[in-house]
Amino acid sequence: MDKLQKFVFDILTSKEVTLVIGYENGSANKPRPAFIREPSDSERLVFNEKCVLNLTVYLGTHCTNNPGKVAIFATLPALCSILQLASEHQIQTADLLVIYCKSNDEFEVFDDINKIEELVCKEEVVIDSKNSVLIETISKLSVEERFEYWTEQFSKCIKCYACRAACPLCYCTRCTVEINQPQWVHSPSHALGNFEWHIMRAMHMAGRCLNCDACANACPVDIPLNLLTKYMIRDIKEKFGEYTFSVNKGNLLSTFKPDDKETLIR
Amino acid sequence: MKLAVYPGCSLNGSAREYYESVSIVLEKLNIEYSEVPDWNCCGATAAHNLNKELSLVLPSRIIAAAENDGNEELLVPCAACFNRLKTVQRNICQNKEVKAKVSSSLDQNISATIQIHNIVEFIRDNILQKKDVEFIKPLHKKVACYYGCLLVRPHSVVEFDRMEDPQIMEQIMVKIGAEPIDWAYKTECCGAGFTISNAEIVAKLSAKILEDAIDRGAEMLIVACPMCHANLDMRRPMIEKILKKEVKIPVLYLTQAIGLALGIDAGKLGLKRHFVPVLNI
Amino acid sequence: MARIGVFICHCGENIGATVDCAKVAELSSRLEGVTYSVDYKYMCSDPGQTLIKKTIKEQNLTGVVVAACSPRMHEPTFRKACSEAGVNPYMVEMANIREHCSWVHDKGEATTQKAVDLVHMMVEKVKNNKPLQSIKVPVKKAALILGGGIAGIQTSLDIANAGHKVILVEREPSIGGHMSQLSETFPTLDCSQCILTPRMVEVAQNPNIELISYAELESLEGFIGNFKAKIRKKARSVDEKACTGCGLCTTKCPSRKIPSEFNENMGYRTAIYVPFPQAVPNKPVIDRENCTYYKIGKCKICEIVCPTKAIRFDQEDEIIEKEVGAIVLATGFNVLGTDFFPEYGYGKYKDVITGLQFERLASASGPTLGDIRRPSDGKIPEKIVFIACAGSRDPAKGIEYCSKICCMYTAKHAMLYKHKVPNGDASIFYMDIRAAGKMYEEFVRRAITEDEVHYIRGRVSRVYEKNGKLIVKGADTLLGGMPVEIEADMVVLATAGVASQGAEALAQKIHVSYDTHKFFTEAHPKLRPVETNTAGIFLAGACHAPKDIPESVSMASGAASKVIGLFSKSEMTREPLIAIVNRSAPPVYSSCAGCFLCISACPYQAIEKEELKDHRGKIMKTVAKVNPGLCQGCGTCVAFCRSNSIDIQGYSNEQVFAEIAALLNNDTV
Amino acid sequence: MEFEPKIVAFVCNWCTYAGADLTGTSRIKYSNDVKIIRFPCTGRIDFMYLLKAFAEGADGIIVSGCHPNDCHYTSGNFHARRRWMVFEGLLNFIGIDSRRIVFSWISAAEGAKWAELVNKTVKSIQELGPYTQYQKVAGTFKKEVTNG
Repeated sequence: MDKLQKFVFDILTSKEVTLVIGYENGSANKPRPAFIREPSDSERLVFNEKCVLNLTVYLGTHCTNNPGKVAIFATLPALCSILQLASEHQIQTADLLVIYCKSNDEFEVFDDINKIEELVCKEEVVIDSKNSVLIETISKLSVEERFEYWTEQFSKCIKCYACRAACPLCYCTRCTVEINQPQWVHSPSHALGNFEWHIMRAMHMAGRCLNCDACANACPVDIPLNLLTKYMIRDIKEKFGEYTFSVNKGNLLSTFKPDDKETLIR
Repeated sequence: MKLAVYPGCSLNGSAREYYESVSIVLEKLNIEYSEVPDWNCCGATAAHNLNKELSLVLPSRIIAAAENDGNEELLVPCAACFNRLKTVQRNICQNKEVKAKVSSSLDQNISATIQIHNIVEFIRDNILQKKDVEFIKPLHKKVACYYGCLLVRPHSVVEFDRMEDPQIMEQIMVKIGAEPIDWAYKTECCGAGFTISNAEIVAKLSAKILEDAIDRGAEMLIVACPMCHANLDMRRPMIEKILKKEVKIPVLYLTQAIGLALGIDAGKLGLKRHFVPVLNI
Repeated sequence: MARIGVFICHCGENIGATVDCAKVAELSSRLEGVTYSVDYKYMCSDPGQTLIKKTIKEQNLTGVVVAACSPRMHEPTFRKACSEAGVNPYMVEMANIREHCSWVHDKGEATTQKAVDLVHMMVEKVKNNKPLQSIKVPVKKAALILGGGIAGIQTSLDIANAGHKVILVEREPSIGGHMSQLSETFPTLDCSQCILTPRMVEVAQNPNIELISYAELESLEGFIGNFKAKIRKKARSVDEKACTGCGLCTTKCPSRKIPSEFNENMGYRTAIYVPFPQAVPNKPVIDRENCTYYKIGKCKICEIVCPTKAIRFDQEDEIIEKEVGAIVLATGFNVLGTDFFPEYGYGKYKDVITGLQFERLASASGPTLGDIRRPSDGKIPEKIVFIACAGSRDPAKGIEYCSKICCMYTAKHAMLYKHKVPNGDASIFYMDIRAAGKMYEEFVRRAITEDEVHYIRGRVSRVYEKNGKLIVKGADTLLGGMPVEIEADMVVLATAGVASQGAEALAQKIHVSYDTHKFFTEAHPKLRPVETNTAGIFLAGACHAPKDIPESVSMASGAASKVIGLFSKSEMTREPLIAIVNRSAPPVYSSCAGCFLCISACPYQAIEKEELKDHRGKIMKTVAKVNPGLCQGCGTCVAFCRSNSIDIQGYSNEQVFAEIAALLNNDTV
Repeated sequence: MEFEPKIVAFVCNWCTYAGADLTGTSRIKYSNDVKIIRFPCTGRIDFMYLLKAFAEGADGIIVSGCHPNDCHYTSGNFHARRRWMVFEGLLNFIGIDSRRIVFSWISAAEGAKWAELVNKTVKSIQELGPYTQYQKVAGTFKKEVTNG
């Protein structure tokens, strides 16, 4: 039993929590989410660099339905996710125990959301070099070429909405794409509808995207749609100075400063 | 933090004793520093009235020199130099055109991000607040702390505590065992640049300063500006004429007073160079 | 199936000359859903309107499009006309073919076509319009006034005399505010107390006014017409009903050396005290910080001497709940501390005082019974210097704005001094003399000419003490900046007027906006000066900006009339063009996911949380709800809501989509 | 013949709509290629509307409302401003030519500015030509051709 498993074993035995959302090895040792309720099952839990899936996507449903406290394995993006979800009133942080994992025997435990915020504040949201390069190359294209590039990418889209399902912040009861009066997004997976869907998705992530790549990882046809939100993270940093997560600072688009930049306005 | 000191012209001439006391106090408190290599005049009081560009370029060359030498902090004991350097630094940082202009004249890109300190705040922040220094010979004297103008004005540039009623020197004096008096002339002008061109005015203004200090029972004046020192120390004969009485109150540089409290020998502090003898210390 | 009538107006030549109205009518008639279309010379004229009404009846139209001038001009006219003919007014839209078409384009095909497009757009919109009923909000006819200074007093009396209930809450033990501290008032030099105290008594005696003194607002809920206020009545330690106000306790109280706030700390008061003789209510308060009993547990002399046994040492704060329909903020102002002016030596030198302190010196009821005496030694000053703008108009160290009242009260002070010390010498350092007001300039002139007050235009650089005198060093800029030195016996600083302390906290508590100086902001700087952005909350007096007495009083009456207007009906009607959060059948209840970010986006605090319960009352979902009483219909929340759960009536998403499509697909016509 | 772009203007009721009214009352002429849709406030304007307009065949879009601090609803335009700043960045990155969207503050008193803005926009859109790229995607392109 490694430290992490031991810890989970203890909190389950002591009934401090009744459910632990973590990772376990799935087929071909690919980590998959594990929902542990029995102390004896805690051996199944693993944590390694392959564990990138943002588990907070399960918080909404499982927290509300689970009697008692829930513990969850969290990576840095997951921590941001917890802050954002809390600020959007989607989770009850009171009955949540967050296990910030660095390795299977190095981890930090939080039961105070403010402590999480303190930690996250210190960590700047950074775009990994691989994607920054991609963003750069795309930005260098002419506007028409850029459009061509995305037309091609989006043409792959089959509107399966896996990106939506994988994103912890896509929790709407009824997604706008399901509204047909009026038809916000053309439903068939044709070029226009795909453009509308991906632009809308990105805009809804403005100032909220956790930079966790869950969406891109989930995409069965490998559309680099995380580039859109990553680009926005960069853009927002430039235009509004900072990109942070907070329980009560309000959302980028629901707040304003009288002296915000307005470079584009004549 | 690598520290450089910019003496400027006065501290190598009329105010040698100031530089001597600054150096020895820094050494005594083992604060390492180096002189800004190949430094030049800051343009002082004249340049910015005569040639705007020159008044920008001269100080920026000093700043650049200090930065090129890998310094992160720059101590400027002379209040006039401090004022100029700070002004120019602000200009460069706030105005792209100025920055470009200066950079081209220096033909190098100047960042001007170095921290520029005046002596007073430097001593408070980097000495009294950081180390606990032992003052073996407390200066049991009633002192009048005189700031003059260049140290405290304009507030937007020098950001020196309360421009009308600064308190830092007083705090320092208390630390070294002296008793600062409350008086009215601590930021009045001494006549400064007129010292050569219109000694009359200088004498008149300086006289008022000294008179008030004496009336309020000060035993010595503490200054942090070579110009003030010159005027208050050197112009005594004229001052005494104006006040129609002997004026024997000595004028010490801040660092000299500190030096004395640290038990440094008066000679090493250049106290023997003053016009008005600093007696019985 | 929509039956829409289109009415094209020639507006005489205004439209007719450039747009082929007949053709527009003809083409419009082909639009789907249009059952009738006609052009006419003047639609807004009486026959024009009759034509519309007649057609509505004949064709039994469900919607109407009037293509004419700007809706900002005649929308109300036509909506009214149509509703008289039985079409819901919100089924009527106007196509602006005058301001946006005929007046800005040349005669020709294209211009006519544009007119058709605009009509088309509106036809499509009307198809998506829904009949709306104007919103009725019940109004509780009682007003809460916060602050019992002259502004609060005036507002209360006006509202009460109009026959409505008023609850007047005052933070201090007595109403009266700053005005009660003043000696004489400019420009008439009549005694402040003499004109104020009768009004204070009126407040006490008016049956419609409930005065709650020594109290503060604890919390506020609700919205215009329907506020719920919790008021904390601080423990007075005295039973107000039992107390007759005989004042015996105050004469017997042993701790007598407590600086009196009313006298700006220039006199003393006892621990059990009435702030000033004419106080309303005239019931004492025990200041528990300074009362011997509360400090060491012994004394109780007041209890012993009290003839009616009214002392209540164990009294506790009391929370009073009130339901009101409107609120008037009259929390007034404070004078700025002078600590950022160390060079003037306030606090260092006893004889450097503020204008308000001078008022107390000059007041017959003040610590010196009206003699101007130096606080330090009680001597009558032979030379006095007034420094105007001590903090005002000084972005570097004080505040940017002009405190407005100082020029006048400084002139008054100098005058009062000269009247009381005829051979004394008064000088005023000033920047400008701002004496704009009825009889104000004349007043200042009188000070200069008749009372020989020296006005010196220039700033004071320093005040310091030297052998018992205050040396005032300044410059006379009218003499080319000549340095001036005055050896004064007393210096009076015209300190700036600033927001009363606690203003910011109060503003946040009741959600009214405030400026960088913590003064409450009006709804519109010109056209809605006594309203705040929160419907039902109004402003009176210096809590809005520094003001003199007449201004405060007129603003107070203004606010009062707004409240009375609101109370004139038991219901108020509002345009139904407001945002609505959708509701649907279980298990969804509403598509709102309850992120509540819209709450921070709403400028009017109109969005609240609503718990949706099942029939057993179990909370199924917490979602956003727009309060129709507060929503002003800007639609910011609508555009912000990610799940499009909020829509706005009259500018709904469906309407906008229809407009866009219609405007761009003109191949149909 | 010269290409006549289709330009939709999304404007707020209190400032720009009134401003455009003033253009009319002062009889200042401008191109009739621009048609106005009226909103209560710029804060109301959903970014999806812009996409819809392009999809429906618009070649250019104007979005305009009250100057900062003049908003009838005190802060709607501030919210809008942030929205547009972010949206513009995204559109650029996706390759939707942000030169085709013109943002502006026009007060009820700036009738002349409105005419000027319209004419400027029409000119620049004419230079850019019809927005076929997006219209192709939207499938609205052919229709445009037929009705010329």
